[in-house]
Amino acid sequence: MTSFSMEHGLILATIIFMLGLIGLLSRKNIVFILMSVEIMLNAAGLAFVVAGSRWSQPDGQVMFIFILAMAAAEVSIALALIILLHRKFKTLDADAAHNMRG
Amino acid sequence: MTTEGLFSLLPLFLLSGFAVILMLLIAIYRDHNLTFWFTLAGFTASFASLFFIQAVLPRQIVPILIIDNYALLYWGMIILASSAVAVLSYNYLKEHEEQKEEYYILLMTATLGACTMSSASHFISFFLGLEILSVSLYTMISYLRDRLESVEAGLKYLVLAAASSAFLLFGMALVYASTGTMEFARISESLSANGVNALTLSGFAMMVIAVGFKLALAPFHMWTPDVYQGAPAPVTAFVATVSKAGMFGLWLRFFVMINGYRYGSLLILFTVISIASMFTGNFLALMQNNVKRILAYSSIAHLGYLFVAFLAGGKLAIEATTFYLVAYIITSLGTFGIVTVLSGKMRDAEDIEDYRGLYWRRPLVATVFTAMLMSLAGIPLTAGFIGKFYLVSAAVNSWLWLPVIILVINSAISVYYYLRIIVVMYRRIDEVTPAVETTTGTLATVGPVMQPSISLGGGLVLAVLTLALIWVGVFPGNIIQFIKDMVSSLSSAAMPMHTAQKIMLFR
Amino acid sequence: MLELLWMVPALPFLGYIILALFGGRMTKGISAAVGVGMLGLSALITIVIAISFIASPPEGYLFLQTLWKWVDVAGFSPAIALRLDPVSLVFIFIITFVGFLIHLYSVQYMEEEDSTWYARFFAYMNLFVGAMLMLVLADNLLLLYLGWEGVGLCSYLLIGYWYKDPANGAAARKAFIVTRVGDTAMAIGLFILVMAFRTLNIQEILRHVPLVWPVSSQAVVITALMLLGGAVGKSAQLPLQTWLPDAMAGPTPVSALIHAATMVTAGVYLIARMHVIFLQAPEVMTIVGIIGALTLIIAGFSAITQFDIKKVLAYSTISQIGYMFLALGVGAWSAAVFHFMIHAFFKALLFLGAGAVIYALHHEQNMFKMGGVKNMLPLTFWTFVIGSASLAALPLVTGGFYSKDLILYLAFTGEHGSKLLYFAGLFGALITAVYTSRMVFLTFYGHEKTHLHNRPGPVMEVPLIILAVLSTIGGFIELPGTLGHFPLFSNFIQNILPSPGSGEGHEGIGTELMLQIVAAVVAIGGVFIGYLLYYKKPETVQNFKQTPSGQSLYKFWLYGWGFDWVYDTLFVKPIDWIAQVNKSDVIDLIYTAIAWLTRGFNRMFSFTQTGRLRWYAMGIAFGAIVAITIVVFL
Amino acid sequence: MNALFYIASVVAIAATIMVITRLNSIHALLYLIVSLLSVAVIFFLLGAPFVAALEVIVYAGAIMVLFVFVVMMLNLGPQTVEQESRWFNPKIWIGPAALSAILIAEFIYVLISHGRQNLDTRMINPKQVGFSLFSTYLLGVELASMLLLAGIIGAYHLGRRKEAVFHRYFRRPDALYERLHPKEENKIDENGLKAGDKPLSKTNVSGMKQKKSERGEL
Repeated sequence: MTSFSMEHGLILATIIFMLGLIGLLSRKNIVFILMSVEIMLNAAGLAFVVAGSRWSQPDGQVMFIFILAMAAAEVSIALALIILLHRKFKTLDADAAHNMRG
Repeated sequence: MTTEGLFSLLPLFLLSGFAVILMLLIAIYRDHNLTFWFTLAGFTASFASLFFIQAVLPRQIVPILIIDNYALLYWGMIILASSAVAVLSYNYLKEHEEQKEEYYILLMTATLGACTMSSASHFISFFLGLEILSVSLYTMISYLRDRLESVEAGLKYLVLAAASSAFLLFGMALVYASTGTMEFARISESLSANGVNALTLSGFAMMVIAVGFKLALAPFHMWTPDVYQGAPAPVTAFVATVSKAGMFGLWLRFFVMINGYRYGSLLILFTVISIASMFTGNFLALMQNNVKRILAYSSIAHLGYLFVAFLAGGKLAIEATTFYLVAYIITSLGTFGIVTVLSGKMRDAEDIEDYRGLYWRRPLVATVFTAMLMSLAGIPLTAGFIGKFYLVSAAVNSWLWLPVIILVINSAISVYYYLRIIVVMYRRIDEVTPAVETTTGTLATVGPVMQPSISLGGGLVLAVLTLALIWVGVFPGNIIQFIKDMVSSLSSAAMPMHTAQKIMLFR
Repeated sequence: MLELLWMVPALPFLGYIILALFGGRMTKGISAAVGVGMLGLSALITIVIAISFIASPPEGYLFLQTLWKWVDVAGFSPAIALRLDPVSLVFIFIITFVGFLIHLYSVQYMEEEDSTWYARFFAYMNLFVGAMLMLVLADNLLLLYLGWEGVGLCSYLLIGYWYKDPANGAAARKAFIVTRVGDTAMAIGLFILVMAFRTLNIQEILRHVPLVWPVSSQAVVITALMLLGGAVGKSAQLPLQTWLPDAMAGPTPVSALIHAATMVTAGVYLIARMHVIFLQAPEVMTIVGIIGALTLIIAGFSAITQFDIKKVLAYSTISQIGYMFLALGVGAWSAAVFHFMIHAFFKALLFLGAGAVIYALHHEQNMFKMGGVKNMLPLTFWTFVIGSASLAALPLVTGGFYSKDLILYLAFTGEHGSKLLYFAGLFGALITAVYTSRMVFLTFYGHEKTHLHNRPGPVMEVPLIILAVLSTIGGFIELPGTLGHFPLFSNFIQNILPSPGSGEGHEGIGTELMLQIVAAVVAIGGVFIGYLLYYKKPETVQNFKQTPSGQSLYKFWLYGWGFDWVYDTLFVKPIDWIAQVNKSDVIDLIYTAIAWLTRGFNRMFSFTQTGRLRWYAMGIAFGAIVAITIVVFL
Repeated sequence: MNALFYIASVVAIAATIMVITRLNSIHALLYLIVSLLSVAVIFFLLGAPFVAALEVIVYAGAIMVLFVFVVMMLNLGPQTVEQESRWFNPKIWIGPAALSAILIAEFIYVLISHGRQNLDTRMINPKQVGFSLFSTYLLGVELASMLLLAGIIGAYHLGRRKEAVFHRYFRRPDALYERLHPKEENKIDENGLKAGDKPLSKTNVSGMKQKKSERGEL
C-alpha cells in the first residue's frame, strides 16, 4: 500500500478549498468568482473521494458524481445570469450590482 | 424496495411527475391559465396522497429517505405553503413576465427539494434536496429578467448559496471521513461507539454554515435583505417559508438523530448564532424603510428565536420549534402575500410610504396586515404569541436563561418596527405631503403604486391565512396536540439535555 | 338551553368586529341595527338561559361550559371556560338587558354624529358589553383579568369619545390612570393566588383557600387587600373615587351603561366572587364596610352641591356603590347583589332621563338653567320621578326601598354588622333623599329658563318606561319578613354565596319592622327637607351659601371633598415638578442613551449590509472561522 | 505512487493559485483545467478511476468549455484585463488570504491531531460505483435528474434572447414614448406622475444608490 495518508489527502483538499475561498473573497470579476466557487466544489468532491477511499466504499465517488451534476446545473444558470448581468450593466464587475443595501 | 416503500414515496413522485408533465405541457401548448391549474392540481394531488400513505408509515427508504409522521407533517406544511405561493404568483406573474409558465415547473421542483430535505436520512438526500431547492430558487429569484434588482438578487443568492453548499459538502466529507458512513442513524452509532473527535465536530461546524445560510442566521444572513427585496414578492414568500421549513425540518431531524445535544461546543455555537441573529435582525430592521427588508430582518430575528427553543433539546424543543415554524409560516406567507397583492406593475409595494394610509384605502387589507404584524410581534390572540410562549417555556424548562432574557429583550425591540408599519398604515393620507422620496429613488405620489384591486385568489389566500392565524392563536390546543402526535416519531428518539451539560453551558 | 351561554359574550364581540371592520362604510341605520341587534339577541339568549336555569337548575347551581383548552404547554393549561351560577346570571342579565335598552336609547341620542363616529360609538359599546360579560362569566383569573382590562379600555375610549375636546381626553386619561392604580394592586393579588395555588381556575382557588390559608393569616389578608384595591379602583370607592365624576365627559348613554349600571359594579362582583378569601380575612371585611360607609356619606354631600345634573348622578352612583360595599363588608352578599340589580335599573333610568332632558334642552347640563321641564317632557318627568323615588328609597312602592332596607337590616343585625355602619347607612339614606329631591325640584319644577330644542322619540322613551317599571317591581322579588316574607332573590343567590349569619339574636319581626319604619321616616324626611330647601324656600340655601363658612363648605363639597386637590398636590404636582427639573437631566439621558445606542447599533449593523457580494461572502468566511474555532477549541 | 501524489498535489495547488491570480479570464480557465486534471490524477491514485475520468470529461471538458464559451461570447477585451490589474492588489486580497489562512491552519491542526489514517487505495472500479449508484442510491439518481431539470429550465429562461422586449414595447405605448423622448420623462416626473407607471430606467438606478435610513417615523 501507499504511505500517504487520508490526512494528507484532506489537507490537500482543504488547501484547494481555501484557495477557492480566497478567490471568491478577493476577485471582482464575476467569472472569476464563479471559477472560485467551482474550485471549492471540486475540493469538496476531492475530500469525498479521499474519504471514500479511506473506507474502501464507492459512496464517496457516488457523492462526487452528484456534486458534478449539481455543479453543472449551477454553472449553467450562473452563466445565463452572467450574460443577463452583462447585458444590463455592461460589465462583469460583481460590485456593479449593489443597488440593494442597508 | 418494496411496493409499500414505493407507495410511500407517492407525494414525491407526484411532485416530480407533475413537474415533468408541466414541462411537456408547456412544450405543447403554452398557456398561463392551464399551467397554473395543472400546478394547483399537482399540489392538491400530492397533498391528498399524504393521507393515503399514512397507513404504511413509518418507512425507511433504504438508505436515503425516511418517511414518518414527522416528515409527513413537514411535507404537509411545505406543500400547503407552496400552493399558497402558487396562487399568489398567478396574478403577480400575469402582469409581469411574458414567459410565465416555467415558473411553475420551478416552483414544483423547489417544493420537491424542500420535501426531500425534510425526509432525508442520508447526506446524499440532504445534499440533493438542498440543491434541487437552491437551483430552482436561483431562477425563481431572478425570474423577472427585466428588473435589475431581480437579477442582482439572483446572482448574489447563487454565488453565496453555491459557496455555502461547498462548505456543506466539505463538512459532510469530513464527517464521512471520520465516521465511515453518511447515514444519520449510523453516524450516530459510530459516534456512540467511537466517541467524537475534532474532525467530526469541525465537519458538523462546516455543515452548520450551510444550514445557517439557508435559514439566514447571523453571520450568514447578509444575503437575506437583498434577496428578499430583489426577488419577486411571491418568491420572497417562498424563500421565507418553504425553503426555511425544509432546511429546519432536516436539521432538526439530523441533530436529534445524531444526538447532537451531547456536544457542548455545538450548543455553544448555536447559542452564539441564535443570540447574534436576534440582535442583528432586530437592530437592522429598526430604521429600515423598505418593508420587504424589514420583513427580511425580522425573519432573521425569528429564526434566532426559533433556535432558542432548539437549544433546549428533548421532546419539548421539537414540539415548540415545529409549532413556532407553523405560526411563522402562516405569518410570513401573510405578510409577503400582502406585499404581493399590493404590488404594482413596475415595482413591488415595498416602500414604507406605499403603506401610508392603507387603512383608509383598503381597510380589510390593512387589518389583515396588522394582524400579521401583531403575530410577528407576538401579541396575544395571534399564532405568534402562542409560538413565542411555547418557545420560552421550552427554553425555560431547560434553564436557558441567558437566551430567554435576550429573546425577551429582542421581542421588545422588535415591537418598535412592527408598530412603525402599523402606525404608518393608519395615518390619514391628507396628513402626507404629496410627493415623497422613496427608497427606489423615484418621486412617487402615494397610492397609485398599488394594485387597483385585490385578486380573488390573493384575497382568498389572505383570508385563509388570517383565519388560520387567529385560529391558531385562539384555539391552539388541537394544533399543539396534532403536532405532538406527528413529531412523536422523532421526539421519541430525542434525549433531554444532560443536566451537567446545562450547567456547563449556562452557569 | 344553557349550552347557548357562549353566544352571550360572543355576539357583542361579533358586533364589535363587524362595526370596527366595516363601520366606516355603513349607514347609520345599519350600524345601529348591528350594534343594537347583537345586544338584543344576546339579551334574548340570556333571558332564555335564565328561564331554563331557574326552571331546572344544574347541579350545585353551577354550569360550566368549557369552550376549549387554550394552550397546554409545559404544565400550564388554562381553559377558556364560562361559568354560570346565580351571581353571574344576575350580572349577565343586567348587563345584556339594561345594555340593550341603553343601546336602543343611543340610536336616537347619538344621531347627530356622522356615520363613522356613530359606528365607532356602537363598536365601543359592543366591545364594552362583551368584555364585561367575559369578566362576569370568566371561570379563570386570566379571562377575568382580560375582561377587567377590556372594560377599562372601553371606558377610556368612551369617556374620550369626543376626543377633539382636550378636556374629554384628560378625563379619559384620569379614569384610566386612577383605575390603573387599583388594577395594579389587583394584578398583584391575582399573581399571589396563581403562585400560591398553581392554578388559574377560580373554583379551585376558592376551594383551596380555606384549607391552605388560616383565618387572618398574612397571606390571605394581603391578597384580600390587593383584590380590594382593584375593586375600589374599578368601583370608584374611597380613596380612588375621583375619576368617576370626571368620567361624565362621555356621552350620557355611556355614563348610564358604564358608570352607573355595569362596569363600576365590577368591584362588587369581584369581592362577591372571591368572598371566600374575604371571609378568611375578617379585618379586610371590616375595611370594606368602612370604605363603603365613608364613601356613601362623602359622595352624598358632594352630590348635594353639584349643579351639573350628570355630576349629581355620578356622585350618587359612588354613594350607592358605597351601600353595596357596606353590604359586602357585613357579609350580606345577596343584599349587595340585590342592590346592584335594583340600582342598575333606577340609575340607568335616571341617567337616561337626564340624558333625555339634556338632549331636549340642547346639551344643557346645568340644573340651575333648567326648570319647568315637567310640562315640556311629561313622560320623562314621570319616569324620572319614579327613578328618583327608588333612589331616595321611598317606602313600599320602590325597588330601592327593599334593597336598601335589606342592607340596613343586615348591617344592624348581621354577624359582621355593626351599629356604626348602620347609622352611617341611615344617615346616607337621608342625604340621598335630600339631593334626589333637590335634583328633581331644580330640574323639573319652577319656571322655564330654557326652551325645548329636540323632542325625544319613542326609541328613547320606551327604555325609560321599561326601566321605570323594573325599578318599581324589581323590589318585589325580595320581600322582607314584615311584608309577606318572600326572599326569592336571596334564596337564589344563596345557592352560591353564603347567607349572612345572624348576630346577637335581636333579629326578628319586631326589630325588622322598627328598622323599616325608621328607614321610611328618614327617606320621607329627606325628601321633605329637599322640598323645603330647594322648592319652598330656596333663599335659605342661597343665604347660607353667601356666608363665608357656607361658601367654603359649598366649595369643599362641590369639588368632591378636595380629593382631587390632595392628589394633585401629593402626586401630580411633585411628579410634574420632578419631570420639569429633570427635563434635560440625568434620567432622561438614560433613555436618550438607549435610543442613541440602538440607533448606533442600527447604523453599525446596516453598515455591514453593503450590497456587495464579496463582503457577504466575507461574512460567511468569518462565520466559518467562528464556528470552527468554537467547535474545535472550546 | 507516493511521489506522484505529492507532485500532483503541488501541481494542483500551484495551478489553483494561478487561477485566482490571473487577470485574463482565459488564462485562468486554462489553469483551472490544469488544476482539475491534476486532481483527476489524484483520483486515479486513490483508486477511483471512474471519477477521474468524469473529472476530465465533465469538469474539465464540459463545464469549463461552458465557461470558455461565455467568456468568448462576452468578448472581454484588454480593457478588462487592465481594470482587473488596477483592482487586484494586495490591499484587496490580504484580508481574504488571512481569513483563509486561519481556516487552513485550524484544519491542518485538526487533521494532524486526528492521527494518521492510512488509505486503502485498492481500486474501486466503475462497476462497483455503478452498482452502488443504481441500487443503493437509485433514488438519488432520480433526484439528481430533477436537479438537472431545474437547472435546464432555469438556464433556458434566463439565457433566452430578449425578443420579448420588443413585444413589450408594442404592448405599452407609453413606454415606447418614453424611450423615444427621454427628456420628457423628467418633466412628467415633476408633475407627479404615478410612480407605478414609471419604467425602471437609468435615472432610477442612480437614485437607488442613495441611502435613506434616517427617515424614521416613530
